[in-house]
Amino acid sequence: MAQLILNHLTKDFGGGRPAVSDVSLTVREGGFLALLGPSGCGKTTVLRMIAGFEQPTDGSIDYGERRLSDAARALPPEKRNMAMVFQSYALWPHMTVAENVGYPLKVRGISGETWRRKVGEALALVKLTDYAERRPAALSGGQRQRVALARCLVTSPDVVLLDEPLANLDQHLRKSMEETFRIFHERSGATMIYVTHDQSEAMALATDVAVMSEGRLVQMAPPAEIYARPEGAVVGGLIGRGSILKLPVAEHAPRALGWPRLRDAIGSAGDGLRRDVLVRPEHVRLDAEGIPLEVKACVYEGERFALTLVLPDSQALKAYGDRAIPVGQKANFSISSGWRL
Amino acid sequence: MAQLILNHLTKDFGGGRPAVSDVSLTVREGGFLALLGPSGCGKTTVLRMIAGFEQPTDGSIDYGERRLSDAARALPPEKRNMAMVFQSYALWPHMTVAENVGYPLKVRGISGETWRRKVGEALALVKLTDYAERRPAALSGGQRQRVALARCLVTSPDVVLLDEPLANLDQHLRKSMEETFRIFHERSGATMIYVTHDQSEAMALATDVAVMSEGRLVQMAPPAEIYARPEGAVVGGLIGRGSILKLPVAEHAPRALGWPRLRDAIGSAGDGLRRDVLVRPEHVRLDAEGIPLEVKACVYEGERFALTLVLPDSQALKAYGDRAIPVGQKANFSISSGWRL
Amino acid sequence: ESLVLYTSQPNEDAQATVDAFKAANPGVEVEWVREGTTKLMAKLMAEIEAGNPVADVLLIADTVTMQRLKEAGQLLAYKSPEAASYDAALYDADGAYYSTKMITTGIIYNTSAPAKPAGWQDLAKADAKGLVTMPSPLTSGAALIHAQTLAGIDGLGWDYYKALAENGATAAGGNGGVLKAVATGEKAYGMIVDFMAIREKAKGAPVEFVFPAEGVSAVTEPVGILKTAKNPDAAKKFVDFLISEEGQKTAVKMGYIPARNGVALPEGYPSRETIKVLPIDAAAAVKNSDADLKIFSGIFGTN
Amino acid sequence: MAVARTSRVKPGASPAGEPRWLVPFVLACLFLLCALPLISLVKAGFAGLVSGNSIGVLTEPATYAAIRNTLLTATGGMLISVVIGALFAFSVSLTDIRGKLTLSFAFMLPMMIPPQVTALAWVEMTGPASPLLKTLGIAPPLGSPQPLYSLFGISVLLGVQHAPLVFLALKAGLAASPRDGVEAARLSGASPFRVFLDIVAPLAAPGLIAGAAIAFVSGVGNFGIPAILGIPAGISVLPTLIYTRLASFGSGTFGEIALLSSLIAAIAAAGLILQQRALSGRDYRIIGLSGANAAFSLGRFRVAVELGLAAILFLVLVAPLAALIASSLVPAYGVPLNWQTMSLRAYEEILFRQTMTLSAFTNSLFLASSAALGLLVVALPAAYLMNRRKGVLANTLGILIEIPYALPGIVLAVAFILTFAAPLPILNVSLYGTIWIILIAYFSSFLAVNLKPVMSAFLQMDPSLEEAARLSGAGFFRRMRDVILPLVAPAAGASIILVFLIATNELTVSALLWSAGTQTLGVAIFNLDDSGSSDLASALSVLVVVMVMALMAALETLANYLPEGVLPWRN
Ligand SMILES: Nc1ncnc2c1ncn2[C@@H]1O[C@H](COP(=O)(O)OP(=O)(O)OP(=O)(O)O)[C@@H](O)[C@H]1O
Ligand SMILES: Nc1ncnc2c1ncn2[C@@H]1O[C@H](COP(=O)(O)OP(=O)(O)OP(=O)(O)O)[C@@H](O)[C@H]1O
Ligand SMILES: [Mg+2]
Ligand SMILES: [Mg+2]
Repeated sequence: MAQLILNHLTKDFGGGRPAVSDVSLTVREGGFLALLGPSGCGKTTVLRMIAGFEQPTDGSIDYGERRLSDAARALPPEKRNMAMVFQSYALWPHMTVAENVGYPLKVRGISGETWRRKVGEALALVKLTDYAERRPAALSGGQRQRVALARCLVTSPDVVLLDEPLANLDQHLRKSMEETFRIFHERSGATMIYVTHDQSEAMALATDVAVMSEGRLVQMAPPAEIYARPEGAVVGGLIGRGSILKLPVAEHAPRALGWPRLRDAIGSAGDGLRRDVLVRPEHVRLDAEGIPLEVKACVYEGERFALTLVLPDSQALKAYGDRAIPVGQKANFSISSGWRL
Repeated sequence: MAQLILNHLTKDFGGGRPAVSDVSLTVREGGFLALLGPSGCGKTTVLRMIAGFEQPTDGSIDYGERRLSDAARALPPEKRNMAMVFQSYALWPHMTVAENVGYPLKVRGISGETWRRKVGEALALVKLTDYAERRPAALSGGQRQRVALARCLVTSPDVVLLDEPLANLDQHLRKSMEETFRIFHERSGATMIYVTHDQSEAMALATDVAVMSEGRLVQMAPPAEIYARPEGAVVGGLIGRGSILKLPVAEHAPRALGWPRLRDAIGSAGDGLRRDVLVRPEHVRLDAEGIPLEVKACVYEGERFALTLVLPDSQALKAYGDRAIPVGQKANFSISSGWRL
Repeated sequence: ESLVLYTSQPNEDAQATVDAFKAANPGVEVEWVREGTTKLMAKLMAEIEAGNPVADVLLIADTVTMQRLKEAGQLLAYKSPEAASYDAALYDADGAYYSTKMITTGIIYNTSAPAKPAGWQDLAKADAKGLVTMPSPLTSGAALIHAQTLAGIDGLGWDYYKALAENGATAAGGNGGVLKAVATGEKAYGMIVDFMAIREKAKGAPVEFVFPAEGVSAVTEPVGILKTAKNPDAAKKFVDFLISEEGQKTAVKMGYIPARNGVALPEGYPSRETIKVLPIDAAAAVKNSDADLKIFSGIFGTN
Repeated sequence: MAVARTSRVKPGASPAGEPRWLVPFVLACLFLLCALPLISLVKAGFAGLVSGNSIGVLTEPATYAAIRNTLLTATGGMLISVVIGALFAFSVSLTDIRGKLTLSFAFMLPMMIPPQVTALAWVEMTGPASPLLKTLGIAPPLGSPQPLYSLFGISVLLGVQHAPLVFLALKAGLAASPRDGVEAARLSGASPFRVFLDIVAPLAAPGLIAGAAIAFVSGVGNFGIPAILGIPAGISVLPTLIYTRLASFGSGTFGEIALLSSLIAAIAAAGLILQQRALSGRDYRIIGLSGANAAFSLGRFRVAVELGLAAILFLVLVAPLAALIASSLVPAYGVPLNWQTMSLRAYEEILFRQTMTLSAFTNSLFLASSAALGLLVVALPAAYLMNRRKGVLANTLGILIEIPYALPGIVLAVAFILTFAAPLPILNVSLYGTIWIILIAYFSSFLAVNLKPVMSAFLQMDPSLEEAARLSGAGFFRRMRDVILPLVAPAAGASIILVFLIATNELTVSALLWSAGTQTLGVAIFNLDDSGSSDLASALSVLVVVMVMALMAALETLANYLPEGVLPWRN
């Protein structure tokens, strides 16, 4: 086990803006990094460079003392002892489910009883024991994804790369797979890099969260920190479901803003420089003492209602409610905290 | 516009259990049906039968007065005026993004300026205007999915079939796509059938939710009803993140259970027949008046902490907390409501 | 002892020749390769170019090619004791090659043809318009000699070929092609080597063969030894055998006109005296062959 | 190492996935098989140029006529091959016609019937002696001009002869057409025909273009058909022109054939550059899973299509085969077939008297199967490499591979004699005169045939399938065997069958390279026919067709034990 170091990593496919540019980060020994970012920001490309399928146009990748890739040379993927779940699954159509899953073992010379046992375990993990003899073409989308998952976890890789491994699974399977990852991570000590769009997944599993945007690394920090103290509008907008308000806040004001300051800022006229302030919906509360805001939309989400409120200067603010509030009605809300980006 | 009627629909691929069995449901005129269910339960197969790619082995599909499919005959897909987002995207690798999106228009004989305008609009909707001339192979996963989406919405189909259309998109894009669906649905009045694993999505958009399990239809109801009054353990377990507790409740007790009844049931010894009771985590509150429960796990989720509590008889109960509670510590909780399944 | 023979004889004949030779000379192994003269020469020339010719003995259709090889210095001079029984015209004075048989070119016609030709000129007549075919000199060595022979005869000459061309005659690939065309009725008349037509008629094909009144051209299927032969002794034995009385009788058995004086003709041929063989000068023929080919091409198109 | 550098500069290139020896290995093979003989030819040609005045051949009008005719017939033949081959491939792999297995099986056989037989059968069928036309009373008079003796006739025959090449190249590619892509198009409202035009055909384009290219190149280099149909009509093409130059062997001959051969090479190369243009800039990779076949239902057209296919099969297979059988049963040309004239004498002679029959069968079987299987060892790595390292080098290699196939067999054979007649250096043994030189020449000649289908299969493969195998730790050989080979198996199967069929009947290359004991079937048949034993030649041809059918039938019975998709006549 060792650190995985990306050093000024850049990849240019040759059309306009580079897909990845100048990404430097270090995944601690046995760390669990969640990689977040909007669609097309370069996450898959970073994973593919770590796996060795793409050669960086600049920068380098090291694993501990060992140089994995730079613009001149690259260790071939088969020598890296990594495993990956592909966004497109990449199952082999000519092999059965069991053969797909067992292939990395077979390559490592494991066969017979051990092979059967390990494949059986991996399939049990993803709840596909009954499907061992099927071909991928006769599986549902989620089943294919689980086969890819089982194939990834069947060996003991040093680094595990997961590209949206749970996108096609329902919530419950997802939770149980998360649990699987957690256990696998603890047991194997492998470095894991996890690309996902589901933040609660990322927050729950990761030791660190890295956020990318347009090919660049914007922030990297432990989950709680990145949620509580995001840097800049990109991260603030991406992590959680907050609203970014443009409010006149003084420059020397603290970054964490309480209700008095926020109330003043919202109430004040349009004078002074306006700054981005992030307000999380869970911090917006129905409060008799608050200011009256109009409800513009109210959407049922099962557990609760997602409200869209309108500030006096017509900026939108998201909030949650336990019950439906008719659209157009006003109610008093307060904001317990905000974060200056 | 007309009703879409599935009548005892069955599909058997010939290996063991049928993929879909005896599904009967009616989607109201211009309705928006969300189809939920665990991986491999037959959702995609139902969509494929509606689109006309698979012929039912039994039962029939009608659209208004018109018979679309039964075991003997089937109207070919190109005559159905439907559109679909495939779970696997099904983009054509030899066409550019614009050509992919514009193909349904081209087939309908639309070309020239109108074609360009409509394709441009569809691409703007999914925020891919800059990628019009790329080929699918040079797109990221999420971008591919958005192309599939744009292609689906570019014409005015009678029925729109969406198979996990947002699985690879980040939260924000997802929200904006949901908005797109809502607008499209309102404007076109098309019947929409939406397969998803994301319940909040389903709840927010659908006029009806249907839950499938192992090829069968388990319940169909409007979102609020299915969330509040699920039938049976499958639906209860699938919709929302509730815990299903086995509690000794009297048969004649109301289905909605309040805190006093629940406290008694939790407190009582193991006598009497135990029944499934669904408890939603948002109904579990830190409450000085409550009963002390040990915290078994506490996972950060950004917005809040997901807690796993242990009942005295060691059943697990999920709850949310605003702050972390150290694992192993006890705290007083009350349950504001439960639902007998 | 062993011997490598390159020959353009038909398969069955080549086999029979080799068998007869082996019977007469036990202990000599013969490997033989059979190809059309053109291919055989291409092979041989490439071998020579690469510096490793394989053949010892060459038994090919026409003297002209032999003469060309002789002039290129590729042939071994060998004076065979059997030469005494031959016309001087039938072997090279230096002993570079010896004729082994006479293959004449005459006229073949389909039995359902409108007329029965008796001479070359009949093929240029109106009732044969579009019905005549002949082998192309570009494909067949015998055909080149034939053309050169007729071209050198007063009253025929290249004008005769021009008349044929105007009459719609075609020049098909080899003798085999002519036989097919006439036997299947695609054409009514053709120029062809004697033995092929006579043999085919014997098998029942609806064809007749005529020795034209003006005379026939002849190739003599000469045999020669390559200078680079690895087994000159066996090669000499082979040459001696072919032109010996016994060897000539073998040729007769196969249906050829023997070259040696005093050997009887095979079944189906008129008596030797009635066949008028038109003369040809081999050395001149070699010198003029390129020019003649061009003339022929000029008359019959580019092929 | 120039290779590695070009690939690194190219954006989007992935780190080299192949072992270090692969590039040298492929380059060495290609040098030995493709470049070396050509170099020998050019060397000899140069000497010829210096000594004779062969340069004059370039200014002769005959040469220009031949170039024009070559282009016309090769293009015409290609078009006809593409139409017929594509019709069969599409009907058999994508529609619900009946008897697919039989149709595909039968459609491969025309390649086995020597072109001269097909030509002759057609000439007979339409000529004055046609039993059919005679019965109908509409037989043309004796000596009527044959419509097949024309550029058109040559094109038609070339087209028929090479249609199976297009069929096989295309069918392998169609096997990979993605089901969901077709479905998405139908749901877009496209009729099956529209789907075919817009989705299936473009995705099958690599196969189709490969098939067209191979048909074009085959047409450029074909000697047999223009020799039979062109010479009587005074139409010459480059291969027949070369042949006639060989006939008048002189000091300048090597110079002339080298010059004419380079004209052929240039035409073939031009065709191939066109092909590369057509393929470049397109991406045919199937994303994600594919493989399920799309079936179009023909409805009421089904019977019409079935009848059409049967009619084509009758023309290209049944009629020539019947003619072949008929002429093997009568003693000579022109003898009508009836109970009196019919005899099995020819078969008796071939089977029990001619000693060369057995050795010709063994030789040809050995040569054809070794070439078919052995070539994969070269073709697979070469296709792999050329697909990974797209660019100028790959394109150049592609053309180099194609040239030996385009050259007339006789030129290639001469080139091989020039190269190998002298004993090999160091080893001091001579390959010349052994069967091995024929085998190497076959390798050289048929590499292009073998490579084409495999290349187009690689073009369609989703690269992540190989990537997943690499990440599993599979080295080059391992993933070749476990992942890549099974995925290209249908194409590889088509390649093997193609080469086998062509090599079994091969004539002109072996004609110059054989020697005692190494006679091949093609040579045996040709020599029998050439020396007037048409009955024996026909009998032997019939036996060859029967043998091949028996072999294919044997494979068919083993189908369940073979990897899926390798038998090209199966779906
Ligand atoms: N072609 C096929 N042949 C045999 N079985 C199939 C085939 N396609 C699907 N199945 C099986 O039918 C069942 C239902 O598949 P379907 O694709 O409808 O599931 P799904 O509900 O869409 O699941 P997911 O959410 O994972 O996509 C699965 O168990 C699957 O394995
Ligand atoms: N082969 C390629 N050629 C050119 N551009 C490419 C190629 N592959 C990806 N790109 C572009 O590079 C950018 C980054 O792509 P990447 O696949 O890394 O995104 P991603 O972050 O994984 O997105 P998603 O969440 O949608 O999967 C995208 O804009 C994409 O269009
Ligand atoms: Mg991605
Ligand atoms: Mg599905």
